[in-house]
Amino acid sequence: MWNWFHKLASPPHFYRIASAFEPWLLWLAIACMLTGAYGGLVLAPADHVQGDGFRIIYVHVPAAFLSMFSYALMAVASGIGLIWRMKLAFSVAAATAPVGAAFTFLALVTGAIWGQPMWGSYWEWDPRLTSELILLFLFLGYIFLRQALAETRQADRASGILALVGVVNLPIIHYSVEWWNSIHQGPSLIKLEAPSITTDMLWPLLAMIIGYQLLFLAILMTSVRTQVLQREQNARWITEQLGTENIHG
Amino acid sequence: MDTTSYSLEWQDLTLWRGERCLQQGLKGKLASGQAITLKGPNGCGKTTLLRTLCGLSQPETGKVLWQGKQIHKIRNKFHAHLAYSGHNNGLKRDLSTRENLRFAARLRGRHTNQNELLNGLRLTACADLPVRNLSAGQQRRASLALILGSGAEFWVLDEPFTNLDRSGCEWLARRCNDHLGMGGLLLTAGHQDSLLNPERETIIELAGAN
Amino acid sequence: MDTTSYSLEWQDLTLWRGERCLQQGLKGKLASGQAITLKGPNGCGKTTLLRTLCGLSQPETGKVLWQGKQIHKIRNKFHAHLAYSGHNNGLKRDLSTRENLRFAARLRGRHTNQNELLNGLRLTACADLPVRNLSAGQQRRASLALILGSGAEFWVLDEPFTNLDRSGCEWLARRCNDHLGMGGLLLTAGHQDSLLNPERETIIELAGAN
Amino acid sequence: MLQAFQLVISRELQMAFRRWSDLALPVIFFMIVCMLFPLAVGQDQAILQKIGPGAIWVAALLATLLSLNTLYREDFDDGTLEQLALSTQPLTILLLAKTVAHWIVTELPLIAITPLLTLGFNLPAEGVYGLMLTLLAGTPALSLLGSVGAALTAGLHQASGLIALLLLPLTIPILIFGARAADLAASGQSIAGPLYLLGGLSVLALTLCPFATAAAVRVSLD
Amino acid sequence: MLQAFQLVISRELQMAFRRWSDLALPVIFFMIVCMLFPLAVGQDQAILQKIGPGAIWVAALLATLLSLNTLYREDFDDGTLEQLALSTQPLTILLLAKTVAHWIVTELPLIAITPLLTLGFNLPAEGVYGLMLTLLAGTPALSLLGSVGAALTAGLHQASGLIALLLLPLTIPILIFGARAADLAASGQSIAGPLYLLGGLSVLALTLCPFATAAAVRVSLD
Ligand code: HEM
Ligand SMILES: Nc1ncnc2c1ncn2[C@@H]1O[C@H](COP(=O)(O)OP(=O)(O)OP(=O)(O)O)[C@@H](O)[C@H]1O
Ligand SMILES: Nc1ncnc2c1ncn2[C@@H]1O[C@H](COP(=O)(O)OP(=O)(O)OP(=O)(O)O)[C@@H](O)[C@H]1O
Ligand SMILES: [Mg+2]
Ligand SMILES: [Mg+2]
Repeated sequence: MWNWFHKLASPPHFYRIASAFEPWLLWLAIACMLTGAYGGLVLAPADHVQGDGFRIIYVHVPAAFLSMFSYALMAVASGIGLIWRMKLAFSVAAATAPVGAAFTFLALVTGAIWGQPMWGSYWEWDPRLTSELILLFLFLGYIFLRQALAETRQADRASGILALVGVVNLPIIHYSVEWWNSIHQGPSLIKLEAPSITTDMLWPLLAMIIGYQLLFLAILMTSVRTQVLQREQNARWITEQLGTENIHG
Repeated sequence: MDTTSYSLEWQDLTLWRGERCLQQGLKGKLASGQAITLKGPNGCGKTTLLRTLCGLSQPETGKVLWQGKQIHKIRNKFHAHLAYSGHNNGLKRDLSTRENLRFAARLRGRHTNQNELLNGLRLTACADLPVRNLSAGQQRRASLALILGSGAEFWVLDEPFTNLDRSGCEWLARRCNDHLGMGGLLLTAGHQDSLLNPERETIIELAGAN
Repeated sequence: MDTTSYSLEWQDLTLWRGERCLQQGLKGKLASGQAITLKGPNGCGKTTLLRTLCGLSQPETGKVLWQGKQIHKIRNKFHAHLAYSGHNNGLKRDLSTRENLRFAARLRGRHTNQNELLNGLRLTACADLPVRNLSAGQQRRASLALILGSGAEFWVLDEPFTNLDRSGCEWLARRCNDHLGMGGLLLTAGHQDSLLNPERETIIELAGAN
Repeated sequence: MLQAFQLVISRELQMAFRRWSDLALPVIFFMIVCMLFPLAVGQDQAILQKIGPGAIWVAALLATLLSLNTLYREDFDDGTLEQLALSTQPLTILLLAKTVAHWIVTELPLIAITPLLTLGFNLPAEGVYGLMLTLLAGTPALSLLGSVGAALTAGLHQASGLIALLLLPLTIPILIFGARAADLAASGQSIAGPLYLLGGLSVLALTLCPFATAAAVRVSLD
Repeated sequence: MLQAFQLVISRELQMAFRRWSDLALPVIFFMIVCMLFPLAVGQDQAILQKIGPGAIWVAALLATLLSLNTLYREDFDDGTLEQLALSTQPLTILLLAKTVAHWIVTELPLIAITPLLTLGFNLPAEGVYGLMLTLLAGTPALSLLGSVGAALTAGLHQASGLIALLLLPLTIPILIFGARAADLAASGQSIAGPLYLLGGLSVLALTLCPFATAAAVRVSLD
């Protein structure tokens, strides 16, 4: 197990695996998202309260879910990097941040657009909305700190510490709806009992979530590979790797 | 100072800054009573090496051993024997020299005779001015006072003769030689001709990158 | 550089810092093709005198004349001929050496050949790094580049040889001698043995206060 | 002289774009401060709407203040302020250029982002427009006054508080007029009067402050 | 170890009293910011009373933030941070001492002056007492979190905005709880619950933040 872990964590090995998996991930993601979109936009019945407006759920919920997932991933990767001094983990963390920020932004925008018909205003200072906004600022703080510290080694460790400190925010976002009486939707999927929406609406949503997740992984692979290339630009395996790629392509 | 003998050893050090490899495969050893002086063109990595040997920077590869143990594993023990003076002087600009010295001594749990030190460094007249008002050379002297009063065995001095006047340089060299004579270790970087005892000093020339 | 001859004269200068009188009744004169080097123990007032002669500090009494006129009355004209490098390097830490040089040159309305200068100072390899990443000696070189590229006739350099390596010192001395040969004026402070042309150099020893 | 002015501006802009964080950070700070009010005050829509323009003006003032801290401090520490003071060009012009660059880099983005922030206070659309106009007319005076304060405290290391103390009393009139006008705009009334006044203050600041700044810099260097 | 702790605290206090402006300035900043609200928002008593506790909490947060800028910056520039990192004493303890000193020098005077400021918002007397309690319970967490942010940005010169960006998201929960509790107090309700929560957050910060700070300082020095 450890052996396997270390092998995966070696940049050349990871680079090769990532290059192989990436196209598959991307196609699968597109397939899932197309299915989900068809199911959600065409097959699913209109909601009896919200009409067709509810269909934005198929963008909003996966994006919101991924925003939190990517922060968690970033923090875990930073932790691994700090404890075991593993450069690849730092690359993963660094690559996650912009993607996570983008999903957070998407969740905020779609939420706000949805809020206008639902609550009559784009924005309310509701705990969940607020904490999602805070999440965006956490991502931004991470990104800005990295860019301010020009030296990669320093940036890795400093931003890693920041990511770990910020992890406290995650449970607050997820449980805010239950802790405070919020106007935002309570959990309907991610809870222990049976989901509380109809299957017609549910399966496209699940497909969308999986599709987003795969898309996220595909983007992550690309940007981790870029990171690895940047960091190891002087290493020998890079020239060899790129050399062979040139021969094949 | 006790009479135990100490040693610092470094192996296979590779020093990087940003995307540039400054030095590769450095190794060396310093023992009680010896001095090493780093020389080399500007930007060859002297400061970086000194900071790495103190444990302030982490080397990309290689290790630094104090008494045979890696320094980041015995940090507090190592620091008890170490006194470092870098390009920045390590003094609070708003406190006077005396106050700075008193704080440093008490942090080490020592009681130094300040007056003798300040006299030797010719700082008595301005010892109660805030450091920000001192001249460049006086600031350097005050930061040397921190080292000389520390009681540490291992002195690491980055270009200690900068800004000092003639008599200041000679005084410092005398103090360094005494320190070596009492079994201290000394690691410096500099461009001047050495004033240290040639029997005890080893000069390491670092090659410039470009 | 034009071939007019220039002169700086100072009379009866009294320099105070806080409650202390550093120097009294200083006078002197510097004309085209000459160099004056200030020497003296740390804290005797060399830096203060240089800053006063540039017009950065006001003397307590006495006056400083450029071409026979008081400098604060003809400030812009005087500054057109002046280049000053102090203990701080005068470079923006976040810009590269090249960008710093370009800005300085354009502020003077000049067009300097940077590459030659950077080559001479051995900065070519790190000319695009932000100044904050340069080593102490490289920063000093970059700040000297500002002076050497300024085209000014009157150079005021406070301890210019600090942090420079051997070859850097020699290169700088050569450039200074060339400058004097072309009718420039040079005012420096320092502790090292002088490398300047002894025929053109006058050494002023300032007495220490304590 | 005009050339020197442009030169300094372009260098400052270059540095700001180099460290694009410099561009973004005052804006982000501004956004965060605006966000703090609703969080601290609670979600009562009527109250939020009422305090909106004032809160946004306060946040703009604070963001300006924060960015002023470093306007001359860094130049002082690295010796470039000395170099400017020894330059052939009039110091007044050079420092004015720095101030103008500061306004472009700090205040303009801040004004541009205002519409987004008004969402959080539920301000009506015509209010947003008026608010932006008052900011546009008033912030130049903030920057110019701020530059005097920054010059006075250039050599002091613990200056952030001091600058605030020096500036806030001076900037209070601007704040009051600005917030009032924005309030008027939000309730649909004409804001021409206060707007002219703000503009007048800015012009006044433009004619006086640069000289004070230059004098203050020379004192800091002595 | 305890001795080193005391030593650092006493040096910091000594420096603060030497430059007494350090002591006074955050307080003055705090006062001025509190004053800005009534000026910007207008004099409607009911509204002022409603926003009072929140506004005071926001001002406290901003004053803390401002003073954090220089917490480690100066030590970094003059090399004393290196000396602390090379000291025989655990860095965690030394930095914790600095943080505690920062709290004493910045937050305590700020809390002490609060009653005066509540006058401007017409807060009832019991509200004042509650407000002070919430500040007392919550500000240690602010200082401790702030110290992490300051350590992360110690080597950066243009950090004021960055520190704000790093810290504000982390400190918002404290602000929310603090302001809510102060609000409850002003309306005469019991604040034991939120008070315990704030205290709990402070204790949590006390156990975790010093380690993060020490790690961050070592990274900054590398
Ligand atoms: C700007 C406004 C909004 C933001 C920032 C936002 C944020 C979020 C977040 C962070 C989640 C994920 C929670 C979790 O996984 O624990 C979420 C889920 C969800 N949101 Fe929103 N939201 C917004 C507006 C809306 C609106 C207007 C609606 C519809 C009335 C809505 C409906 C939902 C639903 C149904 C879920 C899934 C809940 C679950 O299954 O856990 N959101 N939102
Ligand atoms: N981010 C970076 N990218 C590339 N090179 C860098 C970076 N940061 C620092 N350097 C280089 O690393 C070197 C640091 O050298 P160091 O300060 O150790 O030199 P030094 O031998 O002490 O020189 P000096 O005699 O001038 O003090 C410099 O050559 C500098 O240009
Ligand atoms: N406020 C003050 N009160 C008393 N003395 C002061 C004050 N400020 C500065 N001084 C003294 O003024 C002198 C300034 O000297 P200056 O910097 O000109 O010396 P220098 O000749 O350049 O020395 P160095 O060779 O060290 O650079 C110092 O001796 C300093 O102690
Ligand atoms: Mg060096
Ligand atoms: Mg000097």
